Amino acid sequence: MKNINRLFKKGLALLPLSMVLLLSGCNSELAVLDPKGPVAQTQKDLILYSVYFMLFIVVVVFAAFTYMVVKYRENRPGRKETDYDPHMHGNNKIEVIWTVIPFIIVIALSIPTVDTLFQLEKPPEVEANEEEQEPLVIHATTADWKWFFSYPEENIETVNYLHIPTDRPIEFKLSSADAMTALWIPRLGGQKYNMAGMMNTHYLEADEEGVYKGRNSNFNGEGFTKQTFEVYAESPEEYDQWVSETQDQAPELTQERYDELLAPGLTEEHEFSSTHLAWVNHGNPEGMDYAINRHFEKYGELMHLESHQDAEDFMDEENNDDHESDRDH
Amino acid sequence: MQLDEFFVTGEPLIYAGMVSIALVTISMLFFLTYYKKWGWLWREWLTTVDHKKIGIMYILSALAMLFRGGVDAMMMRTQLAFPNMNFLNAQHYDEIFTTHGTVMIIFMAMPFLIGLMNFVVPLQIGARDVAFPYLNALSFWSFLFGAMLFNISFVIGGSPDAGWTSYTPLAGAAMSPGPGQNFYLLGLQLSGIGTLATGINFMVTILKMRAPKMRMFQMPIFTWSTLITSFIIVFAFPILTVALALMTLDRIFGAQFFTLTGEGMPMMWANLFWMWGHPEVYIVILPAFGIFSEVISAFARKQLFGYKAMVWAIILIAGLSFLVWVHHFFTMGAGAFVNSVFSISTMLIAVPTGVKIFNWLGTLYKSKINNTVAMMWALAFIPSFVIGGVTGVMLGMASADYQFHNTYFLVAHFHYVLIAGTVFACFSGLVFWYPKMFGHKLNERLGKWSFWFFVIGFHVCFFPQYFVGLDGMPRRVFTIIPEWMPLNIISTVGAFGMGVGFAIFVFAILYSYRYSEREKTGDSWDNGRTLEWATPTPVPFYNFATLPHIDSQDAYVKLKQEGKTTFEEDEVEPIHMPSNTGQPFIMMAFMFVSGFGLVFEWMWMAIGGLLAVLVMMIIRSFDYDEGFHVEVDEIKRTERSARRL
Amino acid sequence: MSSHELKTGPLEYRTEEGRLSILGFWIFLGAEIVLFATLFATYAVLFGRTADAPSPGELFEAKTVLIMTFMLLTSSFTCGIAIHEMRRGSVKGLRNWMIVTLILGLGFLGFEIYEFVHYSHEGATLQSSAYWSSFFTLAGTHGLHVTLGIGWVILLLIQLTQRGLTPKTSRKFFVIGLYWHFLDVVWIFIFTSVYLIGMVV
Amino acid sequence: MTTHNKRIPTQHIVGFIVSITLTLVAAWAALQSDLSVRWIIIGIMALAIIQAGIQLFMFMHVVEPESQGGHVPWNMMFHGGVLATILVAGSLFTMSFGFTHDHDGDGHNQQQQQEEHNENEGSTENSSH
Repeated sequence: MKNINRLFKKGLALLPLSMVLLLSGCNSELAVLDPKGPVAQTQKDLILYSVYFMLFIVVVVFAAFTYMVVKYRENRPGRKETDYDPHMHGNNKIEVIWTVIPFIIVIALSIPTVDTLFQLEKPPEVEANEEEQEPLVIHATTADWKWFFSYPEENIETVNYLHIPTDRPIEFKLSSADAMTALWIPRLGGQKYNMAGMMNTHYLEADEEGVYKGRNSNFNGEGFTKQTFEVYAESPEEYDQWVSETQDQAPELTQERYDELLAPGLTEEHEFSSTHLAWVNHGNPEGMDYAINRHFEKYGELMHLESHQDAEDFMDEENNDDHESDRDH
Repeated sequence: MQLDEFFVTGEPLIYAGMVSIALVTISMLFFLTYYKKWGWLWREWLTTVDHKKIGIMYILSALAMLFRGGVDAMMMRTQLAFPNMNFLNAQHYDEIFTTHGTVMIIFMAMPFLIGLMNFVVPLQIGARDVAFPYLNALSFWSFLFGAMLFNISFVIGGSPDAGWTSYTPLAGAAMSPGPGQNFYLLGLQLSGIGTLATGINFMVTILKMRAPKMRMFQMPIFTWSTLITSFIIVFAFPILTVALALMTLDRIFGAQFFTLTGEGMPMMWANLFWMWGHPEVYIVILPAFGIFSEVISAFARKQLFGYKAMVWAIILIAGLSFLVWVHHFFTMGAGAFVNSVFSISTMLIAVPTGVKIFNWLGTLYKSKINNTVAMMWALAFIPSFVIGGVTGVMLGMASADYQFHNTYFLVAHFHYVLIAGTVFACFSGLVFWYPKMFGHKLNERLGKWSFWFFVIGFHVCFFPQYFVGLDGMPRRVFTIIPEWMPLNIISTVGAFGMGVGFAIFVFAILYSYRYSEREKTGDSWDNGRTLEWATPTPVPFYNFATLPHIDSQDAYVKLKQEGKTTFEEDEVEPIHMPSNTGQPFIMMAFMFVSGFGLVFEWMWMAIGGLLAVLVMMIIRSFDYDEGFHVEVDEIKRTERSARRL
Repeated sequence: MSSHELKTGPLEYRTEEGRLSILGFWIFLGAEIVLFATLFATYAVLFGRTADAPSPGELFEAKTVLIMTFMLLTSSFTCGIAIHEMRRGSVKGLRNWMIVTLILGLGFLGFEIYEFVHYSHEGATLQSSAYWSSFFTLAGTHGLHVTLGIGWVILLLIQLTQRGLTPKTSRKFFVIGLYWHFLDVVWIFIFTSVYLIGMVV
Repeated sequence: MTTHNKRIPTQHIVGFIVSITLTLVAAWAALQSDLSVRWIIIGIMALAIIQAGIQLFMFMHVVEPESQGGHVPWNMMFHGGVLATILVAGSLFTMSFGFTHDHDGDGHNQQQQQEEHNENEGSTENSSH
């Protein structure tokens, strides 16, 4: 038992080290630490900045802990009389030190946090060699369990996938037709909630071409796991081409068709040459009960969703995905 | 309502659950009848108002709930081990993570700690019972019936499936019809009442019933943490009561608080829930801190380092706990200014917490560490909790939280603080006070095996989850994609390791019941520092024959030096004790009936149950039972035999 | 649990049990403050979300509300007098003033029920909108407290006739006194922040 | 002890008269005066707090020697008040302040929102759609 004891303590001491290794080793693989746009880059920088402080704390505490546990075991061979002082009750100097240092660390973490918080409320700043562009406005609306992306200026709408030009800020207008959800594209930046009757603004930008995974990250019922979408970040030219193709070729979105799609359930990808914003905006208080009023009965129905259902095309999608993002590297 | 709508059908796992519940119930009934134990059960347990017995009942129920929550957890881990597993379907998975979270927080962590408080605190401050023994029994039964109401949803009516946070509008009547969510609302409501009563009870007990001359800053640290926790309970639980009531009104009576119609405001639920929910986190962590302080100082054979700083740190944490709730929904779009305010207040909590960590290390400095199982749990807590703590600070940085929120990074963080904090403390405290409760120690050898399985399993299970979270795996998904598989497999292995650890722990209880040596003295570990160790084992029902005069911290250390005991023969006087009563049990049973009626919206049953509760309250109001006096002779007899004089 | 009784001071504080119960009740009132504060917070956040239902300004009547307020304020006063009489050792004074309190409380309740019925005829019910849900819940919770208080006082009056003034009955009256004054405090805030502000904005 | 045995409960009578007066003043301020909405709200809330204080001290015996100078009761009432403030102000702050729903959402706008918000305290942003 004692051997294991010692081994375990060594293991504990190695933990911070393994954390460093894991972090650096996985840098290129972990989605959040593999940013493809300025927003995610800002967040990654902040995370790594905080990780250094945290590692410092962990190392200090683990070292002190290991020292105490090893040195002051009752049955350590070679223990001295002076190693025991049962009446020691405190030491003001050292207590002040270990109050002040964490306090300083908190200040050191607060400043960049607040700074980035205000940054993230605006379109990402333009780099020196680029010209400033108006953000592209996309309304991202969720309904159980799908995504509607409306491009009001281009007058097109897609379901469950998204095309964006690179190097241009995207201004997402987030709202939901029913349950609360969140738009999250880890490689492009953090998430924000979509809520019915409210419109959240969320800025993201891609500066590398590629296909990125996006999803709803806030639990909203049975189909939650499958409420994913793909983001195709492409050059402005390709994007413009896609827009005009969709405008020309996709069918128009009628209210009838929209209401049908709104019903709770899973659906494939679709595209339309008009948007639902023409008759309802779920982000307004007036549009808040639109879906509930139409599909009240259907929210209670179970889909009996199992993993193997559409497992095959799900897997295929994932594989393609990997493939494409590999190519981009 | 059809019978097949009433009982949950169509799930082999649930059928198995039903069969095992039926078998356990039948065998228990058989056992009680065969050994003629019904009278004993009623007299000794169901009607008791003794804080020690109530504490034990709390702990046993909490262990049962830990088992249930743990089984839920292992089922989830099995489902998540491989991509496209078909062990659980989406709906079933949703139900399981909902019940896992709710059971673990409300019906496991809190009752376990309240159980320890119940047993230990009156003994630590030299009191003969809590301030309101009747109310204490009421609290316990309200918790137990609340827990049962929540747990029967498993077989009757269907489990809630909107997550333990039950965000509206998902949890509202429109999107979660049926009784499932009602079980959540009423189960929590019922047990919440009991928790609030416990809070009041302990505040009065600690403020007014301390041994003669014991000053506030001489109280044992666990008592301090109980006092502060009670304070948080008193001020936080009414928020939950109201929030649950509002959602109940929404779901059952058609109100429009959190709905999508009638200009309701769904996120107000999140706001109210976390205004209670964040203090709740500290309700389950502060007593844990208290336990670790006691255990570390006892087995380091050394006075607690920086006692006053420890107390002030607890008070500061409690105060801050009411000012950080928004960090649970930074991503709600409340704007940069709101987020900045709550981001900073959140990170500030790290300062007093850090002070506590360093004080524990300070206690270990120049000590004599005795590696018993209780101490090992306490020692394992320090490094594990630090990992949970620093990642908590990372989550507190709002702009980074946009990437962490709702992912496994978050899941890993709160398991690191809640398991390394609360669960380790429960094990540590139970092992530590076990001889006082049951008159024999838990087997140390088995205890160590269980410790190593659980602690290693814990790290193996949750450490990888930080990374899979950074890789974009959100919480609450019921199936994984291939990229997340390697880390998830590791995690699942760890979860089963913890399961094995828990199984060994339970086996150790059974084994020790049979084989452990019976305690002969009251001071089982030989280095007790606080008053509970001054009582003989088993503790007489009146706790202290004579109340010791306390004029220092670590009262028992001084008592031992002076050669005094809590039985000074010539100072014995008759002791006034409350009498047993079945009222709390019956009252809460009616409350259960009423709640059950409301779950299924059978108003006759709900109202009938409530009327019966009112009648019970009237009976109580007219009840002028004054308790009884224990005579001097009887005290002397009891003490002599307990102390083997 | 000690049975030592003090020989001086108000009757309700003489036994340890009395002292503990009164303290416990104060702590309970602390919890009640938070309970009502949560309802107030909900009300404040949902203010103005009346949907298709009438707005509060259209429905609130200054006269009814002022009458209710004066009834409750007076009942709080008479309840205070009752406790004062109790401390003077007068069973009769306690009983009579308590009965006056009871009648005023019932009057208040009557007006509140009238008010609620009136509003629901005008199309403002618990179900009609978020604002009205929060209004009825806030005012209704207070009304429910008053109702319970009235039932409680009746029980205590019966016990007073049965047992006279003992440390136990006087403790119970003292506690209900605290409860009653507390309900008055809550009403002052409902009066101000719900009715007055509702009529102003 | 003498205070408990007086024939005339002066304290109660004074408290009663003051609370009736305060109520009338509040009603007058809200219904009859020409003050701006903002000042009415501030004024009558202040009056309500004073009245609550009167109930506590004149009627509820919050600081009598028998409850040890009201240490615990006073503490509970004080912290209850603090919590009530956190609950109400905090909920309004987080639920209706700074949301970017019908604005562009840059920091500047939020400042404006804050000022608007302060101006019509009782009514939340969301009511003005």
